[in-house]
Amino acid sequence: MDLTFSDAERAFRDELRGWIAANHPGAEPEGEEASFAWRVAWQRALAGGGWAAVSWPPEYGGRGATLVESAIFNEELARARAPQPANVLGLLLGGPTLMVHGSDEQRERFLPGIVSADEIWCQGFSEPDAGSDLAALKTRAVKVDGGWRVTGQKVWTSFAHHATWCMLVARSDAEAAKHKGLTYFLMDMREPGITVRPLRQITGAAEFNELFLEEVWIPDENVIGAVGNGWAVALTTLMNERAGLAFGLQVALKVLLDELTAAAVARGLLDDPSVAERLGDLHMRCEILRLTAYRGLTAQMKYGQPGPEGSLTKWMWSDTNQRATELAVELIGPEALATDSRWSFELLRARGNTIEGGTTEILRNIVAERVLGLPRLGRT
Amino acid sequence: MDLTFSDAERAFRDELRGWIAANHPGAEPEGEEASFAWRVAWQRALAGGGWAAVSWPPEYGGRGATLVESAIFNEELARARAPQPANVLGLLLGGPTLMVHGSDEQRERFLPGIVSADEIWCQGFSEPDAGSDLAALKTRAVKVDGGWRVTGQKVWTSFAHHATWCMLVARSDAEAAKHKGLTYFLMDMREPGITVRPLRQITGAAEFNELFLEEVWIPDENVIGAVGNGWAVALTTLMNERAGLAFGLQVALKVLLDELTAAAVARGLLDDPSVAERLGDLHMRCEILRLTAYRGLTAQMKYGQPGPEGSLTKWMWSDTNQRATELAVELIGPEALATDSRWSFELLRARGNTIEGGTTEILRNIVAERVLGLPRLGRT
Amino acid sequence: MNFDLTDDQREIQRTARALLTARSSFASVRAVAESPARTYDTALWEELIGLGWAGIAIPETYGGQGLGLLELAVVAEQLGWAATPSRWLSNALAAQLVLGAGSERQREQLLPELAVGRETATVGIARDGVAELVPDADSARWIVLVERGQAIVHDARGGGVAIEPRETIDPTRRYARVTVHASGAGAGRLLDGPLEAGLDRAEVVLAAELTGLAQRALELTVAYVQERRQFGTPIGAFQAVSHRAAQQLLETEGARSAIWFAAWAADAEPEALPRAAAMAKAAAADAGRHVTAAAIQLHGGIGFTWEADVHWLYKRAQLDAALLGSASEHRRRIARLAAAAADAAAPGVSADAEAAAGRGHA
Amino acid sequence: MNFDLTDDQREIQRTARALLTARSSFASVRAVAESPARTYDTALWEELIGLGWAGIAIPETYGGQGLGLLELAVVAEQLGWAATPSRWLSNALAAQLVLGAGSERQREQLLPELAVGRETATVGIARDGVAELVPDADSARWIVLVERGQAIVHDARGGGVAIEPRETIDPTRRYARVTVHASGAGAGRLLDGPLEAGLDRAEVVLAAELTGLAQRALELTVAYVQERRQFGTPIGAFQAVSHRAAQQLLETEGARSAIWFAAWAADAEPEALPRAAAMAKAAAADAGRHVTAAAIQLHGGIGFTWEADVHWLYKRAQLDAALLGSASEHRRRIARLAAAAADAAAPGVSADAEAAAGRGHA
Repeated sequence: MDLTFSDAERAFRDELRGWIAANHPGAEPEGEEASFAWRVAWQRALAGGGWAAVSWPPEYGGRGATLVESAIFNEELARARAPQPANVLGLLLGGPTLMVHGSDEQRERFLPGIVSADEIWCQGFSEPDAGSDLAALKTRAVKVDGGWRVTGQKVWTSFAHHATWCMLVARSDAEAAKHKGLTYFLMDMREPGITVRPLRQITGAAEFNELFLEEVWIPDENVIGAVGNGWAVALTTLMNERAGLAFGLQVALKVLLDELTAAAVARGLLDDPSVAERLGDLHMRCEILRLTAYRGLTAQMKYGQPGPEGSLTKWMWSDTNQRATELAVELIGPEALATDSRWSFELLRARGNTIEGGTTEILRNIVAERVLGLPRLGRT
Repeated sequence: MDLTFSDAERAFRDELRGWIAANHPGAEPEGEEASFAWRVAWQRALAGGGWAAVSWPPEYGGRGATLVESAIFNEELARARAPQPANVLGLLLGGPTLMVHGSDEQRERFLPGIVSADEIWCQGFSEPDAGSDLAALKTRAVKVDGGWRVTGQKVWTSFAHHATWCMLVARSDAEAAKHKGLTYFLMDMREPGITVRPLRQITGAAEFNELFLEEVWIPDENVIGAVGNGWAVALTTLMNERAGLAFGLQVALKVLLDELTAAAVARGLLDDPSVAERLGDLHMRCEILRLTAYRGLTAQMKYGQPGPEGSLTKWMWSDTNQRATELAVELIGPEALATDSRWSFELLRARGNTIEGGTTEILRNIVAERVLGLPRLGRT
Repeated sequence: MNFDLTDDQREIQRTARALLTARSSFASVRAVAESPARTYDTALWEELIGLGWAGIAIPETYGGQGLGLLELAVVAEQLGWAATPSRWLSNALAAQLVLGAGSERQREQLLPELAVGRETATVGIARDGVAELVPDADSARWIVLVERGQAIVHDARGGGVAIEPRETIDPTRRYARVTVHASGAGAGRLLDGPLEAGLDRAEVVLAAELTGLAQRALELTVAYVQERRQFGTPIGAFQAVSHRAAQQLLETEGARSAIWFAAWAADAEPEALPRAAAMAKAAAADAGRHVTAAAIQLHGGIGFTWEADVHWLYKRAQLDAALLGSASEHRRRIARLAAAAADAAAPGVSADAEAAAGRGHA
Repeated sequence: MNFDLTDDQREIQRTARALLTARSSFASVRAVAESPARTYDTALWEELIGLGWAGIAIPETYGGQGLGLLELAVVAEQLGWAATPSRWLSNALAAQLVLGAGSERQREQLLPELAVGRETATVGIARDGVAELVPDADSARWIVLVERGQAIVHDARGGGVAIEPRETIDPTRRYARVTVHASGAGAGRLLDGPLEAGLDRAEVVLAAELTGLAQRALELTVAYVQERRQFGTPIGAFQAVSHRAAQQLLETEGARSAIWFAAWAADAEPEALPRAAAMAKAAAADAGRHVTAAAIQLHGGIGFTWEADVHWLYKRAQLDAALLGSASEHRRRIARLAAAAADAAAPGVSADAEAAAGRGHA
């Protein structure tokens, strides 16, 4: 066991730190459009410095970073309170999926635009009636000459109004059983028939969208993997979803806890054992999250793919983040609930943590079934 | 709404208090045999004072106490730290079941012995493979001339080694579906073929027994209700199981919390907000348990039978009692874990609270299905 | 012994539920919450006055209905159930505080106008002369500020206090910061009755609203999980869902037991009120927050959207829980009272011990 | 960066598991626990010595194996997994305390004998000269008592301390009360190195045993719920069961992350040890108690019987959690260290702040 970074890793971190310090995009501007433009500019700066696609192989414009270096990248971004690049879904999900399942032509056509942020990607998986149960999706792709016509509805689509490409899973064979008959497409968001409607959250912000598709054209060459093999391709995307971000989320949580601790000290509340115990508990959980994420990383280095243990860190993080914001509100008192307090936003936003990217209920299912090997009702 | 006792109820309580003060059985003697004898003597004293079967109608030797008076009876016993009478299962379960489903002859034959503690009753429902799932029981009753021969195994049988009668549910029709084909018997514990084996708990005490039955003879006249109607008769018994004792358990919990509070004060720990919050929380839960139990009683007075809400108070009580014993151990420190500390026994005993008389998991099922009306998997 | 509402109380409950179902649907809550001015429905306010509910628990001598705190709690729970934007609660908190903590003269001065809804009032907990997030302070004539064991009634028209509207996460109600001018501090009138009794009564009202929020969140959840299907079955059939819904019921019913008892005790057994009120507020603050949070979770992604209605309940529960002392503070108070009661029961210890174990936060 | 055991460490883990599976089955645990004298298996003790595990983390200069605290934690976890009745832990706690908190001379005096298991020792936290429930004190030559920031080594043969065996709920280990005679107080030797470092090392060992208890409880549960059928299906298929088992895994793995890091840091990054040790003990105390309690619950009625084996784990977890400071105390310490670290990071604040934020309990 060795928890220190190697010289190479330290050099990577130091170089990145220096680069971020010199190129930090500053504070997020007001307004959704301005904010997105700011993140695009940030990604272009990253790309200019060779930092946009750190984990991608050099031949696709990446830096070929190791898993540990990728973790460091996410940690450092969070530590510097710099945002994720604008095309985070293309970088984390789209690119890696293409590298596994795409054709040479597709890789050549799409990967450069992902890195440069010239083409923004979004993800069209969830549907109103297929949230946790992806295989129940109903969006239908009908075969026509030279391509497909897609009709249906998607939801929870981040960046849809900025995106040029959508990773879309649709039912291409209505007769096949639930998991079969799905195909994974790249849909051009500029095609007619697509309506994007922002979906406001309880925070008041609209991070996500609904997507209404009516006979949207997708040419045959934009099928990823084989027709009917969409479930397997989608799993590759989902597998990558939980892997990379844990390190950044952990650091963001640590930053939040340190602020909360400072607020408690400033109010003289650390002498209150009840406050101290709850704060200490959160620091402990946050550190265990970091350590467990690194254990997962080690396992991934040894055995290849990320394992279902990634569900553990997502579960730990969302639970701890909710507890932290709840403690903040109790500790700071009513004024934390004013909209001009950052804590009020954090409190509301954290409620989504146990829902987005796999509800805690689904994560527990995954841990029970795939890690512990317990049976599932109806399959025994 | 009126939460005061009526004059009659107050008079009942005062009379009872006076009677208990004059007749208190004193401290429990060492040893299981001595302890049981002490409880038999206590029941005889109660019976002598007309207090043994408070809720039974006078024609069966009871006092015809109202539901409120029965609650008061249980509260006062607990407050005086007097034990339940020896034949508590006969008084609470057996008698009421006979009153609903028994024949006149059966009532005449059995009820007096229950009140006098001349005949002790036990309950043979649970089996090793039918714990929460009573309908899965396998003990078989085979019809023979004039009666039945019963073979099988029962478990969690309190008082089996003292009992003369056992409320036994057995499968009398192997062909019938799960809930059908059960019959409710009164089995004479002095018959040959019965082996009683004490079942030690994690506390070291043996409150329960295993019961091994081999071709045990039961005459036809000891069938309660109709042959094949055992499920319905058993439900009557189970319904009574959760009803009466909540008030006594609540008071016992309150006594325990008061002792714990005194221990905290004696150690100067009440100024520790963390301790104060946890203690305050437990007092709150304990009081809510009391109030909710009285709400349930009011509902029962209005609508007749006890409702599934009884599951709520059992659930609240077991949860709060476990928390209380855990806080005690933390608050008092390692010495609470010595066997000569009462808290060490309470800690271990409390672990059984969420299992015995319906596990918390089953209680939640009951609340979800019967109170909230939620569907059950596989029945939708 | 009858631990249930009387027929008359049930009738109030039914009337309130019917009125609010018709006049305070989530659509109308949303209309207020999404409007920049957050203007309350004045016609509804008139209707509440018309039913006598502005003064429901104010004695007849002061022009009220002369019913008990329990009747008031029944109305408060229903207004919580509907998340109704209304100044009814602020007025009720102030009236109950004055009723409990005011002198006879002060009651005579303040209550009659409140009892018929002709005057407006509210209550805030201040620290160094500043009370954050006082409900409806921007429209209140009388603002009662509690600080260091004293309650002072400020006349908003008197110029002794500054009022700044504040935006909070709960847009179904208006809140403002109230600051006492250093020079104007003497302008307010000290309530010179027993402050504890007044605060206890106000806490019970707030606790009742919280219980209503929990109740509605439970109802929305139960309906949703029966309808929403995933993996080929209503999600309410999964224990991960149904057991959490059962927990919602447990907490909601527990809070209801606590508020009913506290409200009843306030009038019938005042000596039991301090403990009962602290328990009611702590239990209802927990239930209000936990049950509404669980409702969001059990609604899944939909529950996290602005379009769904559960968030109104969650947000108001957060504010209600933070007003008039947190659940933690109330728990500490319960422990002090329990210790004092045990002391008092012990021989040789003064019976004043319980009275001495007052609030730590006021 | 490699957050996993090395092949050598895995080999120790495998060897320990194999040895304890063969020699410390629950049947043999039960035999000790049910015997009045609770006599440990001396052959097993010899075997542990033969493997060099008495001195596994004692430097070679003092006659030990010279491996790290992580190797020791690996062995401790396995002995917890098996709930082995053995004085190995008591000796290890004492050795690590002396290693961290003793002067060079004291180490030279005490460690060589402990490293080869020729001498026996233990550790207790005292209050007013009395330490309750000190593990294996009745057979210890050296008893280290920690009180008010000082650790004093008492020679049990010296007559300065009285030792009374105590029965506890954990019959898999012997415990005794140790009382310092007023007159004999001066007879002990003060450890004059940094006490914190010693206590931190000992805490990690205890935390490792707790993690092993949790691991075994999880394994027993997973096996049981796959086999036990109710309502026509293995109960492990019900989310009420499977989700709690998932929670068991979460807590066990979390504790393991914490102890591995703390054990590694003890040798490789000692400046990280105080925080890491407090986290390890708090997390493992929680996991040990919660996971074993859940195991009893998920075993249903069987889990509440003496015949089942889960209770050995639950009981020892209770004792382990209470030794060397409770989880609450460790959480407070974590918060103080976090505040001090934030202070230290702020400009103009002395870097001594973290060092000043010591234990409150010692």
